[in-house]
Amino acid sequence: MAEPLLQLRGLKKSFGALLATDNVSLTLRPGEIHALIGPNGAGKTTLIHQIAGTLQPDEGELRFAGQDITSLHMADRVQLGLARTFQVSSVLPEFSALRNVMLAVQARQGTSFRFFADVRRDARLTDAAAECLARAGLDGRAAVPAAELSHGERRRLEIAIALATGPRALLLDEPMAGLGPEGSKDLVVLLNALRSEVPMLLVEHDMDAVFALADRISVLVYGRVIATGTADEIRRHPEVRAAYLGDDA
Amino acid sequence: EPVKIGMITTLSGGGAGLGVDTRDAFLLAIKKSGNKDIEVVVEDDAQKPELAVQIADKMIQSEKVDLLTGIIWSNLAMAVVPSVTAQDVIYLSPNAGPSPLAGAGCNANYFNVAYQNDNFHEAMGQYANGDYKKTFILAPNYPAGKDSLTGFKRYYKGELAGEVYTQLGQTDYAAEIAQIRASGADSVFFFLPGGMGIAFTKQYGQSGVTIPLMGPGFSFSQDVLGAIGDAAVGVRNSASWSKDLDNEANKTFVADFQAEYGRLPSIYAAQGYDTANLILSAVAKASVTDKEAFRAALKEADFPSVRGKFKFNTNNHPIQDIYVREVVKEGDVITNKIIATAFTDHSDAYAKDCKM
Amino acid sequence: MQIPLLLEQLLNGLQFGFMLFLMASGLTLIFGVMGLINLAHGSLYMVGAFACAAVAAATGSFWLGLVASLAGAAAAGALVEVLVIRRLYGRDHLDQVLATFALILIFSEGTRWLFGSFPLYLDIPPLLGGALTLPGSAPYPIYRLAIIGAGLLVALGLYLLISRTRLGMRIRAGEADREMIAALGIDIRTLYTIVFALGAALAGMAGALVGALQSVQVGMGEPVLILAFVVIVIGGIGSIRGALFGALLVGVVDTTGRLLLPLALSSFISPSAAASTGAALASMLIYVLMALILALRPRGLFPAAAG
Amino acid sequence: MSLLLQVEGLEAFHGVSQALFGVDLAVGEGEVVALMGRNGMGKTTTIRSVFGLTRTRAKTLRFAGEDLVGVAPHRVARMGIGLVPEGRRCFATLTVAENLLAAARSGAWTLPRVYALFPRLEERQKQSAKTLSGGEQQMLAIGRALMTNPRLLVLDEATEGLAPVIRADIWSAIRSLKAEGQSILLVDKTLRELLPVADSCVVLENGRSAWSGRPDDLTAAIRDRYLGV
Amino acid sequence: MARETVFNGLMILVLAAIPAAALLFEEPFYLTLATRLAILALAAVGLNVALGLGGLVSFGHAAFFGIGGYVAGILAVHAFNMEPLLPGLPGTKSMPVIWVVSMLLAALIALPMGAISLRTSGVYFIMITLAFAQMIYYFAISWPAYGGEDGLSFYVRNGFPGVNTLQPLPFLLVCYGLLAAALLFFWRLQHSPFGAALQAARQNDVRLAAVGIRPFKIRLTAFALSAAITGVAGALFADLNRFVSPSMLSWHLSGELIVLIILGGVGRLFGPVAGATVYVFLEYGLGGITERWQFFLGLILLGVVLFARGGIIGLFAGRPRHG
Ligand SMILES: Nc1ncnc2c1ncn2[C@@H]1O[C@H](COP(=O)(O)OP(=O)(O)OP(=O)(O)O)[C@@H](O)[C@H]1O
Ligand SMILES: Nc1ncnc2c1ncn2[C@@H]1O[C@H](COP(=O)(O)OP(=O)(O)OP(=O)(O)O)[C@@H](O)[C@H]1O
Ligand SMILES: [Mg+2]
Ligand SMILES: [Mg+2]
Repeated sequence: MAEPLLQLRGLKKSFGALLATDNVSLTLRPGEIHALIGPNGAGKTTLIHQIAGTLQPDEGELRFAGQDITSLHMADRVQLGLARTFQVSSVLPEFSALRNVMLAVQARQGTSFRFFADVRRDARLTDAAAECLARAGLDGRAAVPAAELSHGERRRLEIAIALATGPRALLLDEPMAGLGPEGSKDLVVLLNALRSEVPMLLVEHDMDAVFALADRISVLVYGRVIATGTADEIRRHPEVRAAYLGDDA
Repeated sequence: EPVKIGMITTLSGGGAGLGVDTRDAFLLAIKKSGNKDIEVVVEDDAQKPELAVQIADKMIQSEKVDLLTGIIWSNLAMAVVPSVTAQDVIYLSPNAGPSPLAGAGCNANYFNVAYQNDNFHEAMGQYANGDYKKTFILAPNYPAGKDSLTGFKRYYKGELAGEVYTQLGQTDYAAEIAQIRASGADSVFFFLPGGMGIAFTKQYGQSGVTIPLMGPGFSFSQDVLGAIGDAAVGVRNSASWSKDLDNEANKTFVADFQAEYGRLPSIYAAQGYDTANLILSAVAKASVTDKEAFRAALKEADFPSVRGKFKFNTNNHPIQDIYVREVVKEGDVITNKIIATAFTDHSDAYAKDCKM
Repeated sequence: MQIPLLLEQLLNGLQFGFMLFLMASGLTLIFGVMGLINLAHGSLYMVGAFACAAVAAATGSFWLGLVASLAGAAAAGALVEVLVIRRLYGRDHLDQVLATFALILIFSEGTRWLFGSFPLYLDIPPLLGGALTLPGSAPYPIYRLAIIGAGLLVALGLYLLISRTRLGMRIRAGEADREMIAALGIDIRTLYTIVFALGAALAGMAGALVGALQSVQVGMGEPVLILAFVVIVIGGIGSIRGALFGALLVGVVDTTGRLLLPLALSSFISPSAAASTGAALASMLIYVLMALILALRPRGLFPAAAG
Repeated sequence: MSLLLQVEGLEAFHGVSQALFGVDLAVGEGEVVALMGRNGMGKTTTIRSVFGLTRTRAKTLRFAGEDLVGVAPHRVARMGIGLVPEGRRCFATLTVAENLLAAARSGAWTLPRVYALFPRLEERQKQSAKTLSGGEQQMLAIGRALMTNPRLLVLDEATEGLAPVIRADIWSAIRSLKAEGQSILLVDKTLRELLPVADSCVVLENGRSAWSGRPDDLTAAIRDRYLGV
Repeated sequence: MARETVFNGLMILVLAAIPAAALLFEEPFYLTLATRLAILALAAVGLNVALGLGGLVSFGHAAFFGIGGYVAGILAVHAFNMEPLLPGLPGTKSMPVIWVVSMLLAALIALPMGAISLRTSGVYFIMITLAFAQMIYYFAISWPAYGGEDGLSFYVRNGFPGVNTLQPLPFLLVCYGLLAAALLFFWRLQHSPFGAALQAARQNDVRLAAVGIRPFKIRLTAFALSAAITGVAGALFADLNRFVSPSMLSWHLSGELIVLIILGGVGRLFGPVAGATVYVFLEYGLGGITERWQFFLGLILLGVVLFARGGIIGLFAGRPRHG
């Protein structure tokens, strides 16, 4: 078995009396899509925040590509190749879709302290950004300010930006939400194609997508991982059915 | 030929009352003189030094004024006067008298018709020697405040019960009043111009502390007495002028001012009025285009001052009497009455540094 | 320094704090809760003081003046909201800065136009004149105790209004998402006019109450503006409790600083130099305090959502 | 069946750019209507237009017989339209309970009833909305709209981000609301769940009504053409 | 051509026309006015880097303006009196030296001030920057060595190699030169990678961090750059008036700089220039007409906010496009 790219060991996080992450250990191996499901408020986003560095865990350790990243700044984790999308689209409203993506390319290229170059004339920036937009199905909307995109289009932009950071691993927080039936279908195809280059930790409530994509699924309930297994194992898991899936699957 | 006078003064914001009095009295004097050859342009400096500098430049360069006057505040005067006099334009101060301009920084083109900043405080210090042994002194923490206490101490021989610098613009004095009460002082000398003085005096009155107050005339000038009310009555203060000064010029002035504007004149009005009359006297003797002659004519100070006698020292600052006044109630009106003369023919401490 | 004097000064500090809270109360509502940057707060404070002084002079009654200050400031506030502020909610905060800066100029000059350039007379009502003798034997002016009472009342009233009533919920909801609260059926426009007028009335009342201790003159609102912002920000925007606490903290720190710094320095340097250096440090003190608090707690002392 | 919401020839503008070019839509009393279309086709804009939140022009825009053009949003809501907006838009600084109460109007839906529907909200009632999980916020937005006791409930992607069990609960709640005679206008991406409850569908394409009819008539060809599935 | 470009061209023409008019109509004061305008615009261009691009509403930029002013004043006074500033460190009357020192000093003070202030955001940032500026202000007022509240006069304007700065026109051209340099810098910055990151930090700093750029570093750099530009403007302002005083450090001035930017158009290249032009001419024009000029100034400013979205440039050229 391949060495895990991302490894969580005994992560804990509480908000006051609420234990939102309760001793979570998880791995993400090269080439896999590892889905994380669980009821609303189970702590999935909180976990993503800790991996990405938006939140600091109270206890536990995070390793990425062989390095301890537990206390690294969010931006530095991205620089190492750990990118994420947000559950609620987080874009730059005044910038066009293209410039939103260009910023991520620029960050990857490490040119952010250049004061005199002109980003608009830098083909290395614009071309790479346009390509990412196209992959997320937004090529027709490159010039539209993000504030004027529809909800679903903004969700796509979110994905395009994450791709543009040149990730070695992706943390996806409900990427299918808001996409519509067609969009979800396209995204499944895209993620499937990406899996070999970029392993993914996928938080998603769209079970069709999860079952279509995930190599492994972990189930989080009240901050605790109650089960990890293949799609079939999880589908049959009685606790998971009761707590999460219902009669849906 | 016509003489053009530029007046830069404070006509807006909290300090506007001082500028308004200065301007009104100045214009009154010009009007009463009947001299049609004098044109006055007035502009508001909003009590901002930079704006005052800009207006001075504009008046000199664009309006081509022959003389400048009007500034109330020392810090504005410090900003404007050096550059004005350097451009060989004559400036006459109707109020502010910062010490640098009286000493080493004096200039032939700069005439102070009011006082040197320390004068009133010195007078109060001198007067305090008569009645008091232990005085508590108080002023805001800025140059004029420090000059004030320095001036007071220069003549005061008693002991100090305390020396406190308050914050510029402070409005609540409960803590200082408690300090005064606890200090065992037999008197209080304070210099708090404008709203600060009003607030202090009112609060002092309300506090029940009865240690006698004294201060320079600014805090008890006619423009603020109405706002302080009865709390001011009985306070002794020093000034070079009072409305009850017994001379012809003053009687006419007070009556004319009251008739024209419906209020009693303040010391700023008196100084503005004197400034105008000084200019009128010089215009009668010399042409403004002949700077040398005009300066000489000004220096003679040959005008009927509302202060009675008035002459210039070597540094172009006044030599004058300084009185002690007491705030009294005349019917409904609260005003000042002279009770003593602190100095006769007083000049300032900086004249010796003036190489002119 | 003797202990009784120190205690009295502590009381003075607290009293000053309540005074600051009173001056900041209107801003707490308009800025803290509605989220509107209102630089003209000091102008409304001034309007209240002038209305009180003018009516008190005309009728001889401070209390009628107080009513006038409430009414006058509320009317001015409502007018300003309907004519100006209402058009700016959907805009950048900076537009509010420019608009209310313009309002300061208009109010200041307008007041001078109406009332002339000289400070007005306004004294405390005879009913509240005189002093009480405190246990430590120093007499303390009744009026200042009344200010403490008024500050407490306003704090309590605001707290209840904001955190305990549906009106308060709606105001805060409007601050969070104005469009959404309207889409749920709340007439947020009218509501905001009323709240703005209420904030203005509080500012006006403070102007009258505090104006009786200070000087009623054009420009009296400017230092109030900065102090009020300091108090609210130290406490944590949106929190009434924070504003009260911030005000008391500033009051005590400023008062004791003014007192103790020169004293402390006088053991090193000459009394005169100590007095002025101490005063210089004291005048920076509340800003040092604010910077320190914000550096350690970037969202103020009570970064509460409500209350 | 009388018409509750009646929209004909609706045009809408975002600033200078036009987003809707002619939307026709009708919701009858007690009816559930699904509004469909790909991303960016104008579903949300249509809903916003009904509330007067965008600049609009329309041949007909009526609710219960009353004209809605130029009517202020709060008046539209007061006529009896409850909105669950796209993107939740809970009042971040208010607690859960306050969110529910701030705009509540009396009627069948009360705090206990909403808590019964979403027990999670009761657990979190004192927590401020901004710290809720995504799904919890979604529940809150639905509960908030119900608390206004609307005649017409408008749900814009109201099941987005909800766990399958909860989603099942919501759909069953929608079915029972429908059974009680509640009128509903729905936007949702899961056709599998949407179509069984809908009485009729309207499909938008580039800001125009492109197709409308009963769910049964939504053929594979039409789905492929307008919805991409 | 974009309408904003046309507008900017017009602004340049206006700036050029003022000295021409001054010579033509023999109104030397116009030169002084234009100098004042250019200096205020320069200070506001500095603030515009932080406020316009970075969304950092600094209510403490008067601190940097004043620091620049005091650098010019103190160095000049020491040079005039031939007293060394510190043992072995003489004063100077050379403008370029003064500029460099004031830029460095302003940036140097901006670094710790920014490092602390940037922990906060929004209104808290506004207030903490104000707090720092107020500390410096009160210090200057009560510090007697350089005049305290009375300020510091130096009688002769500082010099620039090969230019007679005592003459209004050459001095104006020096100021124009610096303004042009600052505008050029701002223009390049706006479209540079750094500018993109800075503008991103304003719109959504979490997003910026999530693509791998630390917002703090970007903002702190911008804050220091911004301070340096405003600082050099302060040095020129002191030279214009041949006087510095604490009022250059007061919160009114910080507020005025903000107002200039909003008036002209936040984040726009020529926003500060447009704002300063209108403001200075209103102050000059209205002040000469009526004693109640502030009242009418208020009304006009109010009119601009209510009817011109995005300031004067917004009125003329519509909303900015971030292509
Ligand atoms: N700052 C906070 N303070 C208090 N509670 C919080 C905070 N942030 C999150 N929570 C609580 O922690 C729990 C976990 O939230 P989280 O957002 O991680 O859930 P989730 O699994 O992502 O749910 P969803 O699927 O609905 O998005 C929730 O109950 C939430 O209310
Ligand atoms: N604020 C806005 N300014 C300008 N254009 C906008 C704005 N909001 C939406 N649009 C545009 O209007 C069109 C319709 O958007 P709308 O949000 O109604 O789509 P939608 O059908 O709800 O899509 P989605 O499924 O993604 O939510 C889109 O092209 C979108 O880009
Ligand atoms: Mg989540
Ligand atoms: Mg939508």
